[in-house]
Amino acid sequence: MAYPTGTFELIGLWTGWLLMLMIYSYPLYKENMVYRFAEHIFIAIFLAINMVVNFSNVVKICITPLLGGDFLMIVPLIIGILIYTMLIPDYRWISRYPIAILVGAGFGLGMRGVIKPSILDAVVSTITRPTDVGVMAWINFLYIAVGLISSVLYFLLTYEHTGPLKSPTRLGRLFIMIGLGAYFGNTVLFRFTMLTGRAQFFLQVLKIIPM
Amino acid sequence: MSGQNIFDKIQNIDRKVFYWVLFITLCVPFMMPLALPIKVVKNTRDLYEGVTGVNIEPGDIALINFGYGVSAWSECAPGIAVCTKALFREGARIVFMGSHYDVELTYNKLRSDAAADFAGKTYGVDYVFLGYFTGGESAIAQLATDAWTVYPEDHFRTPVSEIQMMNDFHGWEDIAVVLTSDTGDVGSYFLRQWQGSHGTLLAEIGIAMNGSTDYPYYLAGNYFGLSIGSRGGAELEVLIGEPGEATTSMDSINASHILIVLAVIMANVGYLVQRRQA
Amino acid sequence: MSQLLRREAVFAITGIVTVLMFVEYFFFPQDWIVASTIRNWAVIIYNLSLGLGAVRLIMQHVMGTQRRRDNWQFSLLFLVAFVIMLFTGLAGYLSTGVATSNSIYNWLFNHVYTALGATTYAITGFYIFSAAYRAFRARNVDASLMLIAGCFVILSNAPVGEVIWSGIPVIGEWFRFVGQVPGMRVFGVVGALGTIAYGFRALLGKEKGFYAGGAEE
Amino acid sequence: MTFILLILTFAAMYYYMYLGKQGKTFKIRTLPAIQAIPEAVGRAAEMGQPVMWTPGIAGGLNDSTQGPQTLAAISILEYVTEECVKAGVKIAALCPLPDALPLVEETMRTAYTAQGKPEEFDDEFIRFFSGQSAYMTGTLGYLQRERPASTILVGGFYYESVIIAEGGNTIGAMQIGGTNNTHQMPFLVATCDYMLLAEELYAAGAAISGNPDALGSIKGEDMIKLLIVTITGVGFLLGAAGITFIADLLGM
Repeated sequence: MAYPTGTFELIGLWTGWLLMLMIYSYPLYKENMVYRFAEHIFIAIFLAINMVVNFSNVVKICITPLLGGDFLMIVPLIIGILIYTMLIPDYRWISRYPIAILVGAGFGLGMRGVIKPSILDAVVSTITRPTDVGVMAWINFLYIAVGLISSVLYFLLTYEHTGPLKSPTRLGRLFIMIGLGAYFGNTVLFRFTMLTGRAQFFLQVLKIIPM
Repeated sequence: MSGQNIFDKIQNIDRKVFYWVLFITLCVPFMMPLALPIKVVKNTRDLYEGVTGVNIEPGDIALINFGYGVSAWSECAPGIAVCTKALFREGARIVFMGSHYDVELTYNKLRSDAAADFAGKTYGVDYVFLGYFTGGESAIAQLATDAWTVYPEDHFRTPVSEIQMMNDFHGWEDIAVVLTSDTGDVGSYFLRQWQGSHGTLLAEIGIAMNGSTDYPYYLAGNYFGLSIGSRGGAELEVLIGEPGEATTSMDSINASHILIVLAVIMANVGYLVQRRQA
Repeated sequence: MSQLLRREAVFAITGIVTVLMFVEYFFFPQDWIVASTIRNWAVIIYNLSLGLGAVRLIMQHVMGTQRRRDNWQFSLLFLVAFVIMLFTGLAGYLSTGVATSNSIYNWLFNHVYTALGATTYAITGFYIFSAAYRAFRARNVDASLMLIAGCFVILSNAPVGEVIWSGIPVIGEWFRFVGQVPGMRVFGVVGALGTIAYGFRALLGKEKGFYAGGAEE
Repeated sequence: MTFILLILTFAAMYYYMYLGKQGKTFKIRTLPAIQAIPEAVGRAAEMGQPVMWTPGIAGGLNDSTQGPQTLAAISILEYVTEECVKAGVKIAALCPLPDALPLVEETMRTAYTAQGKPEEFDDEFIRFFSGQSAYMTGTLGYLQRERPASTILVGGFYYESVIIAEGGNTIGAMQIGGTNNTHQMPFLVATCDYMLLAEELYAAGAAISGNPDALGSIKGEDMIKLLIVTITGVGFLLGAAGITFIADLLGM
């Protein structure tokens, strides 16, 4: 992408750059008026985009088919609108109906879908011996199996971590800590990559590096 | 305060000092690139091999979900660009869709990042952009069984019945491979409602933060491949032989990662000395 | 009657919809029109429900402006920016079917929203850095293990790790690809069971958290 | 196999919920973070400073993954408030969740009433913040001004956890954390003296509320966990010997 030359594009580029500085004035300085200015603009614009996109989506998946003769679409449209009764204290209970359908579908799909990948496939993967012949592959095989067993034991919530459960649950917690450490390391990559993108934009607008 | 020794002072450096140091550390490498070699790990290679070679036949349909917005372009866009190029070069057709309000911007960016590959393709025949969807897990499950109810029209309001390649896509059976790139939960919806339920080939081009939670699913075979964050994107750029945004950002990643580890070591030395003194 | 409409019928609908999803999954290998229709309704209801948060936020800022609460000027700014973006977007959508066809909306979308979106979410990078410095201490064995795994993963995620010492990617990748697996896999297992437990209680009408906080009218 | 495991899980949960209804009580194991609450309150009493409770911004009650965390956090608030009333310590609830506010208020008011001091409850104990940055800034400001002796950070957190917990650390507060959001766990583990990891948060909520349905389903979950441990253990030994019977069975 080349550095823009059109007036509106240039104004846009610099507006974005200034707004970025306004937002970063918060961590780099402290909470202040320019930060609040940028923050409110962001929330307002985000919300408006959100409403425009959702409106067009409702038209696409519901209103257009309805006008095209699919009269059954009137049902979800009415039920969906009922969710706004939440804003009227006396009729708030009506909003429970659309929520009930959302909750029912969400839980039905969640419960039916979660068992295979999160439990069954996880256990099968843990107990399937490595195809590699190296010693390290077998050590890893043992590590993961012992790790999974002991950390599931750690999450036994109605048994005290004493007696025979004391050592395995302690071990389980250590496995979890290693997992959280790796998670932290990956989080650093994620957050710094996002900042890196901003640092690049900062320099590109100033023409210090090419766009 | 005058009684503070060096270790006390180390413990109490003003946070703004860190922020400035970090921002400068991120900026400098762009001006003085080092371009260190990037090693490709197995999960990234599996992803690349899954979208190239014998796995993809010309005419197969791939589904690419933009589960990220502009905020995560640096993490997700490079990986998606490489996979799009690779799929097009294999002759695959691609359906693009997304779960962020700004999906149109992301789609436009991809068209710009892979401009040469899009140039030889025809909209509606080789690829289609369905646009935004919402509805959480229900929508993804519905997409698997009756895609046209989730998307009666494409992003540009053309009815899907009038789009040539959409006549070949009604549900999960028509899709050879799904690539999803997420900051949120949409990948797990595909995992449960497509891969778990129908055995669809699925890969995640995820943000690094989710790398830890995604990896066990890759290991169990739920994902045939996995790209983790900008590093995964850089590895994919190595594999396709076209360095891009992710490769460029690796220098800043190098500098900032060294900085944070040094900071943690310094703080812990101070802490341990203080504790011994106490 | 009131109790029936306000509570029992609601729980019954939740239960029926949940069971329909199960029946489809376990007994209809292909598509089942009943479940598919209900799911399509859920998608439409979900879309409609997304405006609720927006309405609340707008009401809050309208009241803030009307009553001249603290920082009401920012509430006014919010409302002005919101109205401009909303109307230009709707104008674009209604005229051509694509909101970005309106040049003002498109300009704000491309330059203001993009810049602020990318910037706002990246801000955490700063906090993570200072938190790592101030909080990550080898206080005990647990914290030390987390610290060691974290540092090796950080260094192995950056190509420079290998330049510093060839052992870094070896150890770091072990933590990334083996070391963390039991810990993360257990979160998958207990998370799945937690989802089922919570869903099961909701199915039986024992979880009232969703229903507007469960408070009785 | 998915069907069988789902039915087994339902059956186990239903059975223990039924036993709970019949009067059988299930005890949640000792959770050091919960045991530490009286210590946290005692510390505040000694120092003459308040205790702060905050539930994070993620947990809108209608959200199926985040909402339960808020409900568990409110159960913990009930216990913390009761302890504070007993010890004559001030408690501040900093809440960024509008839909949870009525529950927070009701919970605190009930705890004051239960301790026979309804007149001491003041709405001012609850502070509401709208939006994440207002929440972060407001909470950091509160920490600096009021310098609470202890902070209880339990619930569904997003990245404000890093900032608030670091702020609490800076003023030397004793911190008790808890979340089921994996992405925030490393930060709370690093910054808090005690931590409720993942499901422990729900268990703590259930233990405090004494809800027989929640306790029964947790007991049922435990049975399934034991089954998973057994299958993994046996499957591992057989798998190592090259016998794939269990893996094949689970993969059906």
